[in-house]
Amino acid sequence: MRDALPLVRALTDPASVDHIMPDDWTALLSIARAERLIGSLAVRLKERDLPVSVMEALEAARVQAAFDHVQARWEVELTRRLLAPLGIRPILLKGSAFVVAGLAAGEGRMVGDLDILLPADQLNKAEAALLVGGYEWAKDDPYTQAYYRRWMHELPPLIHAERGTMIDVHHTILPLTARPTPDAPALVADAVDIAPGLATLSPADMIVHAACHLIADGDMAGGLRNLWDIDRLVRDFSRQANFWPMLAERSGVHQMREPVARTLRLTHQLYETPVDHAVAGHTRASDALFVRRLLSRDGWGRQTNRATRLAFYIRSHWMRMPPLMLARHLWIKARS
Amino acid sequence: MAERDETEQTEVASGADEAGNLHTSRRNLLRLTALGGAAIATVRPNAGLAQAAVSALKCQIPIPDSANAGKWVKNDGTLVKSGTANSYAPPSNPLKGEDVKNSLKYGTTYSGYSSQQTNAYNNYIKKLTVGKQGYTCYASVMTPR
Amino acid sequence: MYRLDLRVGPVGYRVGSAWRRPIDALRRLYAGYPAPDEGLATLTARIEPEKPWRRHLRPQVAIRGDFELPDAVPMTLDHGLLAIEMAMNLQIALGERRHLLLHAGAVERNGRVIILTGESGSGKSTLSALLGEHGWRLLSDEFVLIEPGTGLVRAFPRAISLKNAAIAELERVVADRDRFGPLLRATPKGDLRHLRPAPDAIARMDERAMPALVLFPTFGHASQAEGMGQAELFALLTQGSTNYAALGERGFETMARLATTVPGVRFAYPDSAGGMAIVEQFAAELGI
Amino acid sequence: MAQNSRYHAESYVAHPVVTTADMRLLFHRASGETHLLADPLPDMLILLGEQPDTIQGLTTRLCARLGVAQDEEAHAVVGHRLDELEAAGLVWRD
Repeated sequence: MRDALPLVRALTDPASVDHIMPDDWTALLSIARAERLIGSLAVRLKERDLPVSVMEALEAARVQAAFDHVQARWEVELTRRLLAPLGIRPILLKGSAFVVAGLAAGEGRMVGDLDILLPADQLNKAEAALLVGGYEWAKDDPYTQAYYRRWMHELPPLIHAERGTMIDVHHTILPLTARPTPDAPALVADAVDIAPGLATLSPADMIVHAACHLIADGDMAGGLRNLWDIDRLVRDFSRQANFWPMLAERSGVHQMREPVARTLRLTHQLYETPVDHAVAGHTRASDALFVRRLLSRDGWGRQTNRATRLAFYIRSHWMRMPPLMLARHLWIKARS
Repeated sequence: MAERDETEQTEVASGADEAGNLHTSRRNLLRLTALGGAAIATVRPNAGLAQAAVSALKCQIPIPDSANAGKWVKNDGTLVKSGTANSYAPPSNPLKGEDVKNSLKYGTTYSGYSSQQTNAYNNYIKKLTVGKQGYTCYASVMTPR
Repeated sequence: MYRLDLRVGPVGYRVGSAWRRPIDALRRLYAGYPAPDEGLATLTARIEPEKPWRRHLRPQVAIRGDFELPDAVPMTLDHGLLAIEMAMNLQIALGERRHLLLHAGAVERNGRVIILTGESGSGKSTLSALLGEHGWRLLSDEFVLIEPGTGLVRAFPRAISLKNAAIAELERVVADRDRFGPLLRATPKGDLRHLRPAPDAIARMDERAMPALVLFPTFGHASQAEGMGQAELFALLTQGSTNYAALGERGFETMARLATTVPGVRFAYPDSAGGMAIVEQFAAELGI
Repeated sequence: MAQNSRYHAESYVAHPVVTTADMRLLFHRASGETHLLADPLPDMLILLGEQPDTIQGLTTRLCARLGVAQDEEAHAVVGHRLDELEAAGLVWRD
């Protein structure tokens, strides 16, 4: 197995696994685990007739996903209990949002840390409540604290002393140093209530954020999982009236037109997601580089294409901060 | 599963005297003295256990090695007969690899020991060579990752 | 990559190594073990150079696989067999979700199981290994698997890792020299030698059995054995499990059933012979 | 432990519970955590599960249920035990 394409095929078209050789199953399971998509694969293959040992491996993934979801919901509930008395309504982001809102993108998905978005003027109140509520700074050295508060789109990460769980409190969805500047007040204004004291971004903003997280804010590590989120979200939301015009408009409002277009082309190419080509735009030569980066996994579950990955790593830093600051940041990190 | 009646209630006594001391035991539940012990314990996932299953990942360095058990450590790390002037008794348990790395890198002292003892122990560790007990742990925690 | 597929209890492994020697040593150590069912391994353990240039230049062996620990300490190539074995342990310690997993040893006789729990270093592995050479079938020296639906114990007869003094003890009682792996000196765990479980333990690895007793052995002068309450046994067993919480309600039901139907007993033992004698005493009382 | 705020708890039968000689083993589905409860905590959870209450109200109902006289000491103990239940996530205040 040369790359992660068989995993993409199995997710997109479950019937494609019906005549897989035993050895390819072993590789497929390793790749799915490495890409943190084993839970989603277990959901997609639930009805297929599979070898017993594969069924058992996927059942184990379902047990893990169920546990992850209980943890995610409980973290959200405990955060709600801390912030609700202050009149703060956290807007859930990424995995926690998909799970608590019951979206297809949440099914079988592993959920890591809790990410929430708050209006900028509520940040200090929330920070105080979290610190009183048993959270501590993951890194409390002066450089990190000052760096996050000055340049980043979120508070420094907080870890609960007893539970060991982490929460990231965002006030916008891209570092302040990045060139595009998403409209944070618009994100908050359009947020949708999903339960008393809890909200998520609007459907269009959710996709803009997912595209932003995948293309504009990282080195594409875990990209196949983020792209799968987008496939599930687009298939869910595109059934709503005027979804595509709304997505086009919000991409403009948040200066995210290009990343959203790129993401739609990639998910269409890999997961065959039905997309509006006016919004997705024409295929670019550079799309193939993104696809190569996304599929950089061999049959042993190891990362491959070192040069491509290095290029995306440098690109991710360069996007987040201007070159001079990048040099200073790397110099300080190297010495600490 | 052990039987479980629907609405559990602290058992109601049947016999007379039994009712007597059961009443006092229930009375005690609401005495301030009862607050000496917590009435709830929560099972926390034992994160460290996966580590213990492959405990070598958290290695440790015995000082001195078992062949020199009982010997004390001088400032420069050499081993001497126990009780020798200006030498120190060895640590009671092996030092954890992580603690050694922090002490050598950031100069932290080993908890429960003075900075002179810490210095003597570190000089002993730096003299370890391949094949000596603790060398592999020392080498692995010091290799930059 | 050099490769070996094999099955240990319910786990079908694919084991990979960037170097030939460790895989050859593993093949010798696990001689006689079955291949994964239907030739289909579902769990991958592997060892690789920490950095590409560290393959031949003072090789640093990294412990990798489907499940990994971020700060795993790299090892030297002469400890390659230990590194591979630890990579295999890590996959079940971090990945097992079908069975409730206890970090404990277990032996079986007449269809009934005695579980020996305790922190590493409490002698549970050595005691389990010795019992496995004295009339008991060794189920595992390190990982006890409990089936949620039935409460039965499944065997995971991995190669036993004997440390320091335990090496000589087992060398005295095990006649078949082929069952021993190479002596590995000055590993992070001290001197270490692997021992393949007895042929009977491998042949009957799929035979499940009912738990009858949970023992908490510790080194020390032989004192009066001490029973424990069900709640305390439950709490100690959850602390001794790597996946109790992850199994959710099924984990709770399985553990509560074990803790309320099987007695738990603490006892101290001065030496292996003393330890085995005490276990035989308990077995006699339970009619095993 | 605010005197006038009302404490809430899920209905007690919603939790799988196993009774042992000395404690009750309670699996809390919402958190996935397992708690070992000594008396009178199960009784307090049963009462709050039936109806949310203040510390004062709960103390009155608990003393009646246990058949013991209500006094200031009982009130203080109930308040303290509620703190323990709240820290464990089994009760919360509105």
